[in-house]
Amino acid sequence: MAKILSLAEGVAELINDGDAVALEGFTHLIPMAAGQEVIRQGKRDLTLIRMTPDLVYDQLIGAGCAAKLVFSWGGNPGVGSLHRFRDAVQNGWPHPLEIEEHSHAGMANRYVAGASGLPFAVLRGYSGTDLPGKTPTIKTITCPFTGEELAAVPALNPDVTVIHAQRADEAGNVQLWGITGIQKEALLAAERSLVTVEEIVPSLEPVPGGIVLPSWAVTAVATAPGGSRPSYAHGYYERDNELYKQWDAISRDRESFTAWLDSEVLRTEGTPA
Amino acid sequence: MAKILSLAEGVAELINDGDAVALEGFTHLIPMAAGQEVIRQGKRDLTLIRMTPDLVYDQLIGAGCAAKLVFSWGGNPGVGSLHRFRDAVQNGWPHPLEIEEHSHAGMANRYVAGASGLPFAVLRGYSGTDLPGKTPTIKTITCPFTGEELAAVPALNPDVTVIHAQRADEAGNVQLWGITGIQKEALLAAERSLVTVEEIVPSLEPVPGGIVLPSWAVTAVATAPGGSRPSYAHGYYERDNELYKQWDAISRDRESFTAWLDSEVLRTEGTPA
Amino acid sequence: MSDYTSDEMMSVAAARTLRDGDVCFVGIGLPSTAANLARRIQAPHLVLIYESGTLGAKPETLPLSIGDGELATTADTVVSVPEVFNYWLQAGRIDVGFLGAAQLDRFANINTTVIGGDYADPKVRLPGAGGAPEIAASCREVTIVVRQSLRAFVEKVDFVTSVGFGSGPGDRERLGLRGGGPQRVITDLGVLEPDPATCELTLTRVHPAVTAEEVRAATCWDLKVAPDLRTEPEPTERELTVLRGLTS
Amino acid sequence: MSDYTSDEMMSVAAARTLRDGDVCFVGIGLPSTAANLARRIQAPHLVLIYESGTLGAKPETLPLSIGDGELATTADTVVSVPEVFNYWLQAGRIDVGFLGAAQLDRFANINTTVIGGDYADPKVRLPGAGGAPEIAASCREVTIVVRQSLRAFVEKVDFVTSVGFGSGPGDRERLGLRGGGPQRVITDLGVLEPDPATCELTLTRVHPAVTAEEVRAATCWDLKVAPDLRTEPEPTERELTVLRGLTS
Repeated sequence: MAKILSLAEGVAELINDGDAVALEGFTHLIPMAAGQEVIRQGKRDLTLIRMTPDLVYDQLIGAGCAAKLVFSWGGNPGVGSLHRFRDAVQNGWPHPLEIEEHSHAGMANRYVAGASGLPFAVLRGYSGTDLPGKTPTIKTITCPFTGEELAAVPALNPDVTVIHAQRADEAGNVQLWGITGIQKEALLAAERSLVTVEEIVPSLEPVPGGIVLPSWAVTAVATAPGGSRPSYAHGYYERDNELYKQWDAISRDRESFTAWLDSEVLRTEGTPA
Repeated sequence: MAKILSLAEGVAELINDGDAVALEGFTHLIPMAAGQEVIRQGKRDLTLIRMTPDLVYDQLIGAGCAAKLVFSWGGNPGVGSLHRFRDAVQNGWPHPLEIEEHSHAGMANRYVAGASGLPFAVLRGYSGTDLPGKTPTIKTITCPFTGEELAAVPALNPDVTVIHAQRADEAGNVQLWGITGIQKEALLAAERSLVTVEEIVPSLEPVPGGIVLPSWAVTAVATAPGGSRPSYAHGYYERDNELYKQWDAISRDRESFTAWLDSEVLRTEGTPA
Repeated sequence: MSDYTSDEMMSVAAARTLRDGDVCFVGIGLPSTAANLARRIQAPHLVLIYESGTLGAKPETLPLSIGDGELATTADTVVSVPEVFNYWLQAGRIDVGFLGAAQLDRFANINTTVIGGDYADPKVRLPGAGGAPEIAASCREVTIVVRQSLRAFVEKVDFVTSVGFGSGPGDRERLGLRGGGPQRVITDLGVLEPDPATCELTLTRVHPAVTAEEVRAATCWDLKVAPDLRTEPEPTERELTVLRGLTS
Repeated sequence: MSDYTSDEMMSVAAARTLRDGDVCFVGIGLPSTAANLARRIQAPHLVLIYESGTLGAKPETLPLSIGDGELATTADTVVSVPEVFNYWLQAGRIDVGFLGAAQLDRFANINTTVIGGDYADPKVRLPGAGGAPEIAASCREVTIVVRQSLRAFVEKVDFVTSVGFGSGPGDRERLGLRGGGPQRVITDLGVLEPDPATCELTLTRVHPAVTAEEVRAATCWDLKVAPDLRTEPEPTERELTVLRGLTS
């Protein structure tokens, strides 16, 4: 059964230096508060796994928490570049960042394999692109029935997956709805899991389009109201598109980023920016 | 966009003699009325695909529609044997029935591969059992990353899949809820599809746990109220457990089955037994 | 103590093996009866998973099929059939799988496919595999519930539908089966458990008023008897009352 | 006719290529603008699919990301990310995929990964692949929308993120790519289409007041011009009004 912890306790207990960590949420329900708590606790040498690094990993990379990034699309959606990600790859600041690069279809299927207890997944992908030459975790496999060649990618099994959800009940059952993305697969693929939620309620009313992750499949739940801002929580608050646009200026140079980090993350206690 | 047809038109237009046909629905929403319409139209030499043949295929097999059965569990759930299936396998009545036998996990993954446009699926399955020796569509495959050996099964891509759902809207979008089983995968894996529904409504209200199959992914929709009896339609009517038990006596010998077929299927017009 | 049948004793003995909080993959019939009994006695937080995709079902009455409507309405969540097999069973999230058997051998290999003749022309065609091969492969442990008879407890099963311990120690590892395999066979006469060294099913408990010789006489192979053979306690009044409420 | 910008002309030209009833896999930015414009003009039954899993989204306003809340609330159904890629894209159910590009070559191969230097130490690190490689592989046809410049229309892309026609005829088949590949490139200057024989991108239309020489001057390779070069009609008042309503 999932333990109910504070966000600080959850991050401290579940995430260790050097862990492979997936903070997932596809555009919706991005676990921003958890990411900033990881920064505050000074976690280091993390392998960060995420389809769309987004602001959450731009912040973690800029803050020096990451040794490696496993990803498929590293931009600021609808705005442009992730400057801290670019600075790390292009200039090694604040230190070099190893990358393992896939496509969305590849990453999604890697999580599916991880959640399924399989060592690899098969897809029609990557064929003819330059990715297999740069990413050793892309191989080919031959269909034993038709002889066709397809792509094979290894399962993703993070040490810890962190997701944000709308709510949980007091027993630790987690409910999310709207765009549910890759969260179920990312959570089930992981050894341990931390779910931040907008609120804990006495019982979960069924919601159209909602999914439930049973308490016994979750390690810990922590309340973090507003915990995905400036991403959004369907039914609670909307995406703060302005803040996504402002991030471009905040993150563009090291000084303004460092000032932001200092004032908005390091000097606060669990309050998302 | 899905065409709205009568059940008789749908079966006549979509199902040809010799087709590979999947009538799916895992315990819930079994397309019984469609199966009986197939019998009435005298379709022959069908390859019948279904995880749990259940009463619907016991009837089709006994009526002589099937040349081959692809399946994973051929019993009367909670009651015992499927006597028409047994009589066909053990005694070749009304004619010999070729079988291709898998496990549930294998069949489910074969549909997933079919729906995904992949030629095969990988699973941890069959290892050590006698099934691979009898079923040529079970092979092994080696993980290109870990060297582990796993099972490989070919995609299922029926010529036609038939499912039953609670309702559709006038544009042909289909909605089902409750136990949704394998219906989405079976439908998407097929070349053509026919969905019988309890009713056609002006628009689909979202339902917790419900799934929607968009009209443009469906070939035809036909109303068939009560079309899954004695199986059930969640929210419409319950499973007729007594009729499942009575089927044991009806189907046990050829004479009582033939009498039932004559009075309940052949002499009726689209009214499920 | 009221009178009780040997089938009732079997259900009670099976139910007692479940621990509170276990996640249990339940087949229909005796396994479902035992699991639902346990949930009302010593294991109120038992998580019942049916292969139709209902996770955490809490049925008031015993379902006839693994997909009765009540399983969906009382479940914590309902998932698709591929998901229940891939994300939940195959991934190793299930503590206990319950299986039945038409035939069983000394290494707890199970046949539910064909009896007699050969596969292409069998004497009796049984329903087949269903979810059993992967339940037997992937659950942390497996409990088999089956009435004991010479017809069922055979020297060699006619067809291996689901693997117990194959031909003995090391086979599960060689076959890549990640679950622990059958840890007990509950019958209407007693309880058999695999010997830790040889994996051979050994009689460890008899039901009240049953002798080891009676069990051996209902077994085709030379059934070993544990030196510390115990007697399973009789059903309690509470167990019988709840069981009869469920099955009536 | 009011004044309009070359970007507006590009969006209008892209929108005009969509047929009513098409199922369209939409990326954010210009593709989303074009698809939402088409849905309000000639293609009211256009089905919009965003990679976040929203099937049949009908947004009132243009989303900033591919996962804005309005896409979910207006969709016919929302599916998981693995499902949208496996059951819908990979299976070949999408008529038209829209892609952008940082670099593009004469065979419509696309780079959105790195520019300059080498992969391990690039001059400019771009966002990467996202859904593009499989959109390029699997959609029945692909429309590329990109501003025309010497920086973007290069002799050879620095990195092949998504395949157009590889190195020419037969390559898509050899690579096992089942979709038809790029059928048009819409730029702010005109429209390029692959030559049916050579697969090489050829200028088939110019936008009003643009000359073929201007387009050739904004292309690194020796861009071929179709003998029957036509001029794309100017945006109508209706197209401009709707477009400006969407983007304001």
